Amino acid sequence: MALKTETMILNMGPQHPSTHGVLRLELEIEGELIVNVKPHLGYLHRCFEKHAEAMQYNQVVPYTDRMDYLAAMGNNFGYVLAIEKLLGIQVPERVEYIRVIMAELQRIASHCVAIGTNGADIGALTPFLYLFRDREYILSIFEETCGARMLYNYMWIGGLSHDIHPNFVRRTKEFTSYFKNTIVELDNLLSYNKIFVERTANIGILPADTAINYGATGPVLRGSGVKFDLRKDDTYSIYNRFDFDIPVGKGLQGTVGDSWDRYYVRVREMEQSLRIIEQAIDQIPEGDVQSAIPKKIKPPKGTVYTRVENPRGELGYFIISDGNTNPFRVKVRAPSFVNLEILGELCKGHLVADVIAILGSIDIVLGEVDR
Amino acid sequence: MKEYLKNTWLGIYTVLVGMKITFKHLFTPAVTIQYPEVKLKLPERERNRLYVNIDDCIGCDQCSRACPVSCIDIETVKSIPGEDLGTTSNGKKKAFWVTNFTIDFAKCCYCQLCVFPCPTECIYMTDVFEFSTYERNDLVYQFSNLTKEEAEQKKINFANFQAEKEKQKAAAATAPKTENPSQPNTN
Amino acid sequence: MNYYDILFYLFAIITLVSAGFVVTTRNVIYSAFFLLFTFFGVAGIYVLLAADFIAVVQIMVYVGGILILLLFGVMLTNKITNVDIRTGTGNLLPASIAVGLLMGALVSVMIYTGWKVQPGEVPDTSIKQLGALLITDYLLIFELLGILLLIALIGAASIARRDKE
Amino acid sequence: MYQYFYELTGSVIISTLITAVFPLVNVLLVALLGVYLERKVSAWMQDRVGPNRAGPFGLFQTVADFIKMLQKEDATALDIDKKLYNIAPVLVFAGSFAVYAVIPFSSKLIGSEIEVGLFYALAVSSFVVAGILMAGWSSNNKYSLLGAMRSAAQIVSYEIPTALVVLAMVMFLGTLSLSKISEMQTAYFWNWNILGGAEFGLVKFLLIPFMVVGFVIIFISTLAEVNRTPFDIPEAESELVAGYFTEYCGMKWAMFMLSEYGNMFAVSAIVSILFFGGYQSPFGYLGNTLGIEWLIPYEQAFWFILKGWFFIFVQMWLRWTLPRLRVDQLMTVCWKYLIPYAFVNLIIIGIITLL
Repeated sequence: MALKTETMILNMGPQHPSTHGVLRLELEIEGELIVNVKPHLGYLHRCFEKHAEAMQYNQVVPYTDRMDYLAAMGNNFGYVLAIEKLLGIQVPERVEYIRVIMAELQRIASHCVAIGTNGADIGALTPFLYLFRDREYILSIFEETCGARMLYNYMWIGGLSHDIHPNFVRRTKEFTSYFKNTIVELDNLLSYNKIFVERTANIGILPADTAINYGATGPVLRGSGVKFDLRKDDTYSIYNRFDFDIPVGKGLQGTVGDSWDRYYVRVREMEQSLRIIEQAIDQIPEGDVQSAIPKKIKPPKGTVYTRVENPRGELGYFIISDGNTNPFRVKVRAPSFVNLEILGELCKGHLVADVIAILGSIDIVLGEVDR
Repeated sequence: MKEYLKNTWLGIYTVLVGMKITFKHLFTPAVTIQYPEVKLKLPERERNRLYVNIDDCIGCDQCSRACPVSCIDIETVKSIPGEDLGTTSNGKKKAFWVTNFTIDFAKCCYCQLCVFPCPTECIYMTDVFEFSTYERNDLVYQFSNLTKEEAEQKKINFANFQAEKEKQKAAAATAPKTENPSQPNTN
Repeated sequence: MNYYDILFYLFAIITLVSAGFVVTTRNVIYSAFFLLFTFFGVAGIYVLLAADFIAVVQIMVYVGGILILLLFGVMLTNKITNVDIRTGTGNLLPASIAVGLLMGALVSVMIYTGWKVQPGEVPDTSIKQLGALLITDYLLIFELLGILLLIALIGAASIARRDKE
Repeated sequence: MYQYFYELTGSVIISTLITAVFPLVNVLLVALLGVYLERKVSAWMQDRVGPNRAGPFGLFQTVADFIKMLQKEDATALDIDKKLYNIAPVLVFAGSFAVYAVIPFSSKLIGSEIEVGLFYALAVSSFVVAGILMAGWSSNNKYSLLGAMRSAAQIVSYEIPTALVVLAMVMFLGTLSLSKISEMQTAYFWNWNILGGAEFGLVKFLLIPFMVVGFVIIFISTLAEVNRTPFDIPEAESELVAGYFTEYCGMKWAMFMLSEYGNMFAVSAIVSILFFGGYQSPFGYLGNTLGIEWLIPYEQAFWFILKGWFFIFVQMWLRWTLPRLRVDQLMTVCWKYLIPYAFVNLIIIGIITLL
């Protein structure tokens, strides 16, 4: 006796509390079991790449802020590195140090949101608010330094828009010592909570080879146990001067590469970022942060590809210059976009509620997916 | 069976640990800032609404060109000899009437790129962030201190001056060929 | 006519009218929900008969259990997005004849049986007697019913667990 | 309650009115204060301030919300089933309100002293299930339907551990009447059932751990029955938007909220009656010491409401601490953990009671 069952199409989004923006997921479900997931993109498309062609090189920087708006410093960083490579500029030491500290602070802030929303999607709203409270601290450091809380336009080609604020070192040190308590609290409140573990462990298992084949990067790849971090493996700026570890998923609560591992890698990465900041903050040399900024940015003909380790993974800029003041083409390899492709693979055979947990653990930012 | 009891224990224990943490927070003071009553002291580098000190503006249009979203709109008219525009605070001589200087804050992305090229430091970002309006057009701020009539007058003056010059040129050269009269300078 | 009568007729009307709708309405979901009111009316009548325990059991088992399962079944087996869940009422004539005959038989039994009426105190509560009877006089039936339900439970579970080909 | 007020006022009409209106007022107050407290508790736990604009400490926030909701346009979707859609909130509220008929607020303030009170309280909650299914189905929305299905499955399943613990308690106490259960745990807090009941002896001390287990089980399963976190999956905001009441707005939506908070108090009341002495004061009565007889019922009502609110607070505390379970894990917790434990507990309590 074969029972005939029909699948049902459930539209999740674009207006849904936990699709992290205007993502539309077309879920094909059988009861509550997922048969297929189709993400529909483009609701937030703002033509970044096309816009960039009409901009002068330095005018593109504020646009890069708006891609991954939770990690704007990292976006700036990748772009300015690309243009500096094209121009052949060596930036002063001070700038390098400040850039690394900023990028790591931004990584913590971004992971705060990622972890918080992952928890909030699963129902734990309180850790989400604790993390936002602490993210606010980082944002106010940024605000004091460059005047903006979210869209910084801080790293310029060849330098920085402002030197660090006199309070910067003190406040950053305060933050690093304070934030360690938050991580302990977060671990007790959320990471090891039995319900949270049950909801995320063994859910959305991403084997290492699948992750590599899909081109996943960042915590998604490292959650699968692949020790790959551009800061170490294709080192840029001055990351090779610091001593830090790359946390990878070990399957402590379930299988390697499950949602919990992806979540936990982020928590441990925050600790490593704190380590980098603590090492860098005392070594900032004196100097002028704007001395290397070129008067007119007119790179020679050529192409360049640089990649940086953004909180969400490998952020790559491919830029073609035709010798003009405007870039001929800017192509962005957005980590969220690439990581989102895996969603369909991960969700198959899980329940509707798991889609949320998996999506939260992939941690996408729609501004970057759609650009 | 061992797994079963362990799960039960972990379930109860971790819940109690979490409850302890939230209970502790029940008595920690709130971090909220009661916004309209309490306002944070904003840092001096705060990037909010732009302000243009029009007395110092020389109408060089650099800010408008630096703007990635083209929200600054400047129209200038060359002064005619005999008009005294005064000098800017850092001693530059002004040569243009700024007949129109509008910034559309609905477009502005607060990137501060316009501030750096300014030779007289007359455009800068302030810490004013409360300027919401009911009309989108109210967000277009006019910074020029000339009234519409004055601006028109300046344009007419310049056109007259130009025409005069043309005439003189034509008379002086007595050549049949005339050059294109240059338009009032907008760039 | 006292309060008791008014309440009795109220519950009787609720029961009968909703039972009528259960049979006649063409929308299966409506039938199921009308069944809710039928059960409720019956429970009310039980209360009026001083059988409070039975009344509560009526609500618990029929409303809380059977009706919910019924609704589950109806909602899950039909196209859930489509409101049109309708049944035809075929065989109207044979059904009414059969029901009429049955009703006639029941009514005649009711009228012609010599009921033994024993006047006496209405018991304060029926739980104690019920409990005592269930594990003394009717123990065998009670146990058999328990086994029957267990078999049904195991059967349902094994059908539900059967792997798909 | 009727009797008490009849003796007090001597008027049939007034005492009938009070008897009828008192639980309703209580439900409304519970909902109003409950929503306020929920916001405040969540705010405090999250280092926020919470509502503080309307009235002193924001006390009138929920009143303001209520007025706002009254004024709201009744926007409904096009393809809903109008009749069922309109009945559903009423049915849900009726189900949760009906429990209040048997809850003894004090030795005098009790709607109906029926013998099967405990059983009745469990039974009428099935109307809530029917109402929820009705709401979910008639909304003609997939999210609502999934929410309704989950909710119904959840409430029906969690009735079993509840019933098992209640059964153990009934075996121990020998009555189903809520007021009698309360009466049995009189005088001081060591007579409460959680501490082994009123009779002193070896049995009392043997019972204590099992009573605690029973209390934990019934507390968890009543949490699930009223759809509170970590069991709030029917209305799981991040998955199903708002579950079965996604399509509702204005006062109809408020009815669901009202019944949720009404239910919270009702289950808190039942838990406190079963294990924490119901309306009994933990340290004797001021009325007895001072010799003021009429004060005692009011003192009892005070203690009862205090206990009810304490458990509501614990429910909120849990809500703002824990993530929510998944649908199948919810069933796992119920069938694989709570029911076996409840069964073992039932048998052990039975054996100890026989001693």
